Amino acid sequence: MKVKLEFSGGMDLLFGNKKMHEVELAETNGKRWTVGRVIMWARENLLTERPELFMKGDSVRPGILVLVNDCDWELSGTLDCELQDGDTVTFISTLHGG
Amino acid sequence: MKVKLEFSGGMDLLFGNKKMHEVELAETNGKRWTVGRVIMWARENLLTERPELFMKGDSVRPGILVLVNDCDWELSGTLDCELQDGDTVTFISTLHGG
Amino acid sequence: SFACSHSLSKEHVQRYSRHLLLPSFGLSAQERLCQGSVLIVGCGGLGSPAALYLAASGVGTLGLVDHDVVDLSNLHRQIIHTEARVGVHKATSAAQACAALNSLVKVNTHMDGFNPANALEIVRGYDVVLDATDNPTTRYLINDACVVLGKPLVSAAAVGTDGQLTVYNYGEDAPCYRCLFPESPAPENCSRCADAGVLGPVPGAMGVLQAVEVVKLLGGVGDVLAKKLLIFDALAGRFTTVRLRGKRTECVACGLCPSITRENLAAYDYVAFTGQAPTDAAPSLSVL
Amino acid sequence: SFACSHSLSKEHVQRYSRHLLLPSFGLSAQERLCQGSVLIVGCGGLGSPAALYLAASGVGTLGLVDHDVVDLSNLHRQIIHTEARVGVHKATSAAQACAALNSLVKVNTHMDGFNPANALEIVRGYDVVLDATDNPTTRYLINDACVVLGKPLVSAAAVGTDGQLTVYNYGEDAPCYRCLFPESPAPENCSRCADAGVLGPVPGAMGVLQAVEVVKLLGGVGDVLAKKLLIFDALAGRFTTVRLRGKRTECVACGLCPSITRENLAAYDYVAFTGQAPTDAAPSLSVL
Ligand SMILES: [Zn+2]
Ligand SMILES: [Zn+2]
Repeated sequence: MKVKLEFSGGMDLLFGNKKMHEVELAETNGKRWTVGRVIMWARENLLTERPELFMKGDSVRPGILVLVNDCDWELSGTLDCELQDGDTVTFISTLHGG
Repeated sequence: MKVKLEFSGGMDLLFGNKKMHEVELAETNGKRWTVGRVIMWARENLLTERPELFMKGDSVRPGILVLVNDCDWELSGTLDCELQDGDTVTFISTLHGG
Repeated sequence: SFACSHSLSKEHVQRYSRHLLLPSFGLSAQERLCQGSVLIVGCGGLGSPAALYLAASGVGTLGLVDHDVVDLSNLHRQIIHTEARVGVHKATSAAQACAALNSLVKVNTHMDGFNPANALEIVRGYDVVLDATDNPTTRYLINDACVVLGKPLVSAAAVGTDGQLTVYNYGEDAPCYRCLFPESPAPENCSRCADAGVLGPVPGAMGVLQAVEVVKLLGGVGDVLAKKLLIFDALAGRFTTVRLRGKRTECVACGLCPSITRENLAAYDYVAFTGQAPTDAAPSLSVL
Repeated sequence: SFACSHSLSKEHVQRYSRHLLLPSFGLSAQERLCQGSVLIVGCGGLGSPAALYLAASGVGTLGLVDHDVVDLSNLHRQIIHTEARVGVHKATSAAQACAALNSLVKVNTHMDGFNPANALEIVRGYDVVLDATDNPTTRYLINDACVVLGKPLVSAAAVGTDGQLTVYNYGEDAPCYRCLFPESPAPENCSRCADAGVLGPVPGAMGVLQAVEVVKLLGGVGDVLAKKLLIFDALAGRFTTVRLRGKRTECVACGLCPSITRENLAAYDYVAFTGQAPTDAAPSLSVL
């Protein structure tokens, strides 16, 4: 399954300075790819800097917005949201400066 | 066949003050729907004001940009571009003010 | 072609003629704008263009909040100030610029910054609030004050080459800041202009867009950017709009059983909640 | 952490510290910006924020072109001017504001407007040109001057509640204004701010975004908005980016056999070509 992982608002600094990652996720004994699993996978496979700024427990740190196909993940089940081939998951660091 | 016709940059003033029109185009003896045919169809069926500001000859007036699925129609054959179900054709009036 | 009875003077009509000519705005929206009031919290990178464009557009009353003075390192993006006003209080400096541009607008300065003790008293006097601050501590406070007093909050932020904008607490179902971020980000998750830098015109773009939203809100025209987040990536030259959740029923500010109220807001410890002082302190420049 | 040998003074370093801290910009981009020059044609709705943000950001030289004086009806959107400067030449008024904001920037005023006789002489002295004018006649002239002299052209426009922005004549394949519009629109197809009205912060947003593109272009960072058109619909609160054609080989300005050249541009009759005088005249206000 192919999905796009996008990092915005400075999150890209933790992921090799790259905003868009197109990744292939292998089927593993019929287990579905949820957003929760993808977060773990991204930490293992894409994260290059300061992992403590990305995750807290089994989710993302407070202040990071997660979007599935440009919609807030609260609208689709947060960690349990099941991904389809071609979906985009976006991680946005909320900005506070002005 | 369903297509979306979008009018922007003030063009909507000629089309009932409506920016987005979702229209159903009937199949007529196997004749394909080109952008050229859609322009004629929009003039007959959607235009409400000052037709002289929309067309010149069998095309749009100079200063109007035409897009097919957010790409300049020059990239897809202008008047002869054949439309598919679900396509969007956008007419943008170029602005000059500042 | 305008009705004979309206509240605009001859000078208003001449000054705002380009708004009056606009079919989608016109006389009645301009009258509403001229009767409306906006509070701008922060006279920095976002507040500079927002204050200038709202003064120019003709809002009735403009409130300007800050606690700091103009510094030379502000001037690469805070275009409402000038070299001659370095060292002057930012609210005073911004008020001078607004008055020079449009003397028809009433400008109030709030010189003590925005804190739990003065928040409700200040916000009460305005129709709309614009968050142009630089730290999460003040952002939570502004949010809560707007929620308990029922004011829409036009919020933007910019760091580096990125910008974000949304309108909180507007209409029936739109979320507040706490609905989106019930738990405060840790200090190390908050990159700030003073540490991370910011490209000057990026807060500029976001601040002007905040003014656009306020003009629509007060004028009663167009679709307000509530339940949506507008994201600007200046390096890519790209804007994206994403769909946000609605109100959270369990939100402590705007939910069904809120624990933050008009009565107890002044006693809430925002610094303890975020773990951060309400400032965006300058870095040491010795390394430069 | 910066190299010891760079061209910035201590005052530059302090003033631009937030740019120097930015990993994607930093010292070398700021040095290029400080050595670069920009010509802004038109000190109105687009030129006001563009000039302020480019002066603030620290471009080396800023050229300001206009031919008109400040009018009260300009002040709802032309935020670089003030009530006290109504009646003053717009280039002079804008230059005063830029100098007050950043005295490190060299500001040139070009007081006679932009016409076929002076176009090449003016454009020759700058690295980038920003089209902030209000009529198609001057827009074709600016385009042709940029093409024959090989200058990138950051072009924006705003009318009503709509805005547009693109960069012409940049890189190998990007089109020029004539590639997109080989035939001039008829006068009745050109709605103008003076007739149609314009919402004040809309040209504001487009002008700040022009400044963003110039900073990227001169600084050598990010993706420049060439071969793309950015469209702003302020009422909907929405930005769209669309893909434009490349250069037209038969373009009379930038094509394979151009008929417009450095030698003959001054003699080209732009008014005959567009059928319009190069002005955006004010409407009669008697109806108001
Ligand atoms: Zn809430
Ligand atoms: Zn060309």
